[in-house]
Amino acid sequence: MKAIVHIGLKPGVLDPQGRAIARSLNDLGFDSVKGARQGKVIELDLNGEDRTQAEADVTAMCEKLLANLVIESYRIDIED
Amino acid sequence: MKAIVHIGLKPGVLDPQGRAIARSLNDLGFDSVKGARQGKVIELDLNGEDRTQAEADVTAMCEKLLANLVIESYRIDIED
Amino acid sequence: MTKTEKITPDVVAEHGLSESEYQIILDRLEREPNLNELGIFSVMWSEHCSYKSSRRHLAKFLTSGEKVIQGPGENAGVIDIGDGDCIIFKMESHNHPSYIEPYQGAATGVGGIMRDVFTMGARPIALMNALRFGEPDHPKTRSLIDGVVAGIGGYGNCVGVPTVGGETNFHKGYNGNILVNAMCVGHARTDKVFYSAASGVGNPIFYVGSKTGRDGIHGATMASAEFDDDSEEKRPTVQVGDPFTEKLLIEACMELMATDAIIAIQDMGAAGLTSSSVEMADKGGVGIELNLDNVPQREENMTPYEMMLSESQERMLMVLVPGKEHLAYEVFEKWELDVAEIGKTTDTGRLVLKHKRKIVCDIPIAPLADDAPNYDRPYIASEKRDVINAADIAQPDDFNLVLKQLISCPDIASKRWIWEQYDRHVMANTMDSSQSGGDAAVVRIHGTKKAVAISTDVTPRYCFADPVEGGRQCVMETWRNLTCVGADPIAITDCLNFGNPERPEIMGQLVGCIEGMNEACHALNYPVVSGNVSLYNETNGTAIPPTPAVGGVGLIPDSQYLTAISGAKDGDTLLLIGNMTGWLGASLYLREIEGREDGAPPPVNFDEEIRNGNYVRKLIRLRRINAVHDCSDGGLALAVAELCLSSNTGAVITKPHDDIPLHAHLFGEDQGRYVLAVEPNSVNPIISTAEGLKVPVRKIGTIGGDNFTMKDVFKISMNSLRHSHENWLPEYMKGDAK
Amino acid sequence: MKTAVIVFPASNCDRDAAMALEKVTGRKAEMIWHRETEIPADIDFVVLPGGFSYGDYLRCGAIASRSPIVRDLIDKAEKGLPVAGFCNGFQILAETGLLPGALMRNKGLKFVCRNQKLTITNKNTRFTRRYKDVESVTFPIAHHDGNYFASDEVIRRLEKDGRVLFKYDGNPNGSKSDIAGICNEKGNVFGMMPHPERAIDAQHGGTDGLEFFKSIIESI
Ligand SMILES: Nc1ncnc2c1ncn2[C@@H]1O[C@H](COP(=O)(O)OP(=O)(O)O)[C@@H](O)[C@H]1O
Ligand SMILES: [Mg+2]
Repeated sequence: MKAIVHIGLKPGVLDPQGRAIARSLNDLGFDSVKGARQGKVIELDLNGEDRTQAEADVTAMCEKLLANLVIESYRIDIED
Repeated sequence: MKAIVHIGLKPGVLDPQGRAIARSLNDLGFDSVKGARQGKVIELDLNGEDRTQAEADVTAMCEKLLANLVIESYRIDIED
Repeated sequence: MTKTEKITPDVVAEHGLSESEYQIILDRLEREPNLNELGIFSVMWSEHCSYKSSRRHLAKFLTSGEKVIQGPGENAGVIDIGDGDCIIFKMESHNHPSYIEPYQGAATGVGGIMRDVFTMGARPIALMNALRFGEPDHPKTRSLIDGVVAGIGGYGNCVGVPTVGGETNFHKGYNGNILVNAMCVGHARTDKVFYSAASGVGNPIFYVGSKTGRDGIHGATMASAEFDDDSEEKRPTVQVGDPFTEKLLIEACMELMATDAIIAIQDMGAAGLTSSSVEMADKGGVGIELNLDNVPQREENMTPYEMMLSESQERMLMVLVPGKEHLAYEVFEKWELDVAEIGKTTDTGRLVLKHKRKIVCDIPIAPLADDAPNYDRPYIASEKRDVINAADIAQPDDFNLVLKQLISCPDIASKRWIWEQYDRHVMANTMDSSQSGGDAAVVRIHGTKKAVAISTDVTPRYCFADPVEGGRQCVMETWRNLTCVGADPIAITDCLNFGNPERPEIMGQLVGCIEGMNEACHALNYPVVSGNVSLYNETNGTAIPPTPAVGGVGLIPDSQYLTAISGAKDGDTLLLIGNMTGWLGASLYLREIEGREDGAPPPVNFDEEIRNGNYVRKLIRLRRINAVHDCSDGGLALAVAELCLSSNTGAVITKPHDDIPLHAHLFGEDQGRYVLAVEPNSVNPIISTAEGLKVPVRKIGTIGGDNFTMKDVFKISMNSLRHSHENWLPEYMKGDAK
Repeated sequence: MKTAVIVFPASNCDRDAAMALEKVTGRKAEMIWHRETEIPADIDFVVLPGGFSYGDYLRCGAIASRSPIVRDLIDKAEKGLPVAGFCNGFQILAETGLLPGALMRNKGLKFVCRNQKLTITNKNTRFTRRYKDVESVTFPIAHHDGNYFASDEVIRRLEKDGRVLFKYDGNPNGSKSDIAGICNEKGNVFGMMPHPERAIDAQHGGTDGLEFFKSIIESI
């Protein structure tokens, strides 16, 4: 099984990387860009077949390691 | 409109970050994790309504700035 | 690719081998090579590994001396600094990879040069970088700077070795071929230096570090191939560095080296497993048999060809003492690195590779290394240029403006934007670094009062104008820069960056520079102990300016005697040591102000240089000098301006009474000169002793105030000079991204 | 007086920290490998050194903060063991939750290495009390992710309780309220991005950091 974890900054946390990306895109002439945010995706290869179990495990991984809850929030997708 | 750009390392490119994450998850007792890869997502807020145009623009942004094509590949999703 | 693939002339050409080279392979093997064997010959005989165009000329270098423990031929050079301590150092290029992928190219360049140093048992203690970019207006320049600097910092900072200095030039000659030369300096105990010669028969060969992937396959041949507009397609050969693994590898190797388990050790650099195994076997006069199934692999279904040619980073090869294998397993497993026994030394003199129970390569080692092609390429010397008479160059109307233009021109402007991205303090032994803007970086040997001084220099303007004179000058300048911090210069490493050696005029530049450098080495008793050659730095037929970067290393026996550029105090007298003719040919002034790059470069007079330099060093050791800086780019005026900027003060210099035109007096680039700031009561003794030593000294002014002034000629506030000096690079880098 | 430095894979200021501790205590610091599970009971002060633990992968300090030794460190710190983290060590302490907030990418997005002037904002702590007559110090900084973030609420509380010990004079990285170093509620756990351990020697980085180490050592 595969789990895709999306991790992004919480609203209200300043995102200097996102801002720099938007500015560079504007500088390059992409005027349609109003804003940008950068997040990360962690793709996990998992043993086992049990979706519910996987979901519970990956949630625990996020809480324990993958996300820093002071500044980040996460979302999990499980794929077969 | 919104564009979501997923950027990941090309297959075969060393991903030390993914390896470190997988190992740390194993150390924390998550034995089901066989491997991990880390990529990034850039979320762009775009002016305009034209999907085709947006797709073309974002492709150009990826080629010019967002992705490092030497080692990364990308995928674009456009949302309304 | 399978080994049954037919070796057609196209396949041979794709491997960068000429027809005659292929013929030699056929003769030596007395049969057709298979593809694995061809691949191995091709990387071993590439310019990068075999030095086939430069070998016979490099052989002329002075390479030995009282302090030399190991000269060229090993992974790095080793010099003795007394008390059982030695310094191990080398410089290397990563030009082509950095142009294609600036971040990873520069990062892996730093990683590679560090491995050359710690492979010999030295803990890396300092990094330097010599960079050449195209003109600022070129569309690629900005993003190349951004990526290269981030890559150097990203790697060095993470590994925890301070990047303490370097140089950065810009010229249109590098538009399509930037130069990224990295130098690493390490410290070892003399009785714990490790070499790469395998020995014995039946000894186990160990692979340690990262797994092997398909990175950089054919990197070594790429680094020796000229660029054209299709180079973008060669992209997948770029390697990715992992400084985290490098750091673990250093610690693990140091730990294993503290035992007596290692017979020989060699990093896997260009041409990876191939060159490391062949070199170890060749040096030790033994054969090697490897079982490729045991090579730690990152990807599935890797072929022998791919494994042998991969340039995956952060890997080492070792020959161990039989019976001590467990030590290697313990140490490398502790550091969570891969470790595997992949073969044995043999008495056959052959390189034998097994894969899936088949022999996939069986070739004699001698022709791969020793008998590699060694060309005597035709060359023509560069035409001598006329000496420019300074009086023929119009005097500027506004000296204030000239000063501002020079202090802010790309080559002179502060490189703070660059070096603030480098951790210069980690390891807590940095005593002087880029931060002071001084001549050489100074790093203390941990736990001792000794310190080493390091400087990288070359003035490509001079080398282009006259390769021999430029060659003398670049070696001389490092010697002078080391002298400026009170060090005894000991030895150099070099990185010879040139165009296509198959063109006689380029070959002439290479031969000329080597000749000039070698003269300097002999005159100064300053041998070459390691180095690297990077040829084919051309794009669409245009070569870079000849750029033999030199890295000099010297010893400060007692770090209390350190003197730097930054110590000038208000009221100090400014002295100039050295002769003055007002040499404007090939000067920075001529290029930046007159837009001319002609004229013969300033000549180097070794006898004068030695007298002047030795005197300066003696004064430093007697603590007679508060600050010192040599006169290089931009001449006397820029030397004083830089010294004032660094010392946070101003100066008044006096108008000369001689017949040298004023602008030549101020900006001429006569060699062998130093500006000193000394206490007023030291002036007379300094001058009278100098007379006896035939060292020219004159008073040129006084330190102090908020301005840089020459009465009736210029007066410029230090604030405004500082602003011009500091602002160019950050403002430039703020421009459009990528 | 026994001190210890915890060594993670790719810690790279561990030796610097040990030198500083030895200089001030006259006794060699114990080096504790990250795989150990327990800090010896007789250790009086622990330093988490700078560096790039685990390559700074995922987030700076994140993986180190979950290592076996740090689990024990958290326990002991909660019971009052004095702990200081510099640079990567601060990032690790923030990741454990022993100190509030998080350290994000520098505002300028670049690694920044310079000599940084700091204002001492509370001299009434175990880590700063010897700076009696000193208003500011200069410590080297060298980091990529030193941009201190916490919610406005947390920042207000830190300021009110005097838990901000050092502030940047000229903010190099975008940290909220110019915060350079903070301590926990009990005042036994301290973290800062600058490197006091690189400022204990006149030949290298100056000596402004000595009083920092003397303060905490004296308090034990
Ligand atoms: N790429 C770089 N990395 C680190 N330091 C640099 C770099 N480029 C220039 N510097 C620093 O800037 C200062 C001025 O350099 P340079 O003009 O080449 O000095 P000099 O002419 O005395 O050899 C030196 O202290 C040097 O170390
Ligand atoms: Mg100089």
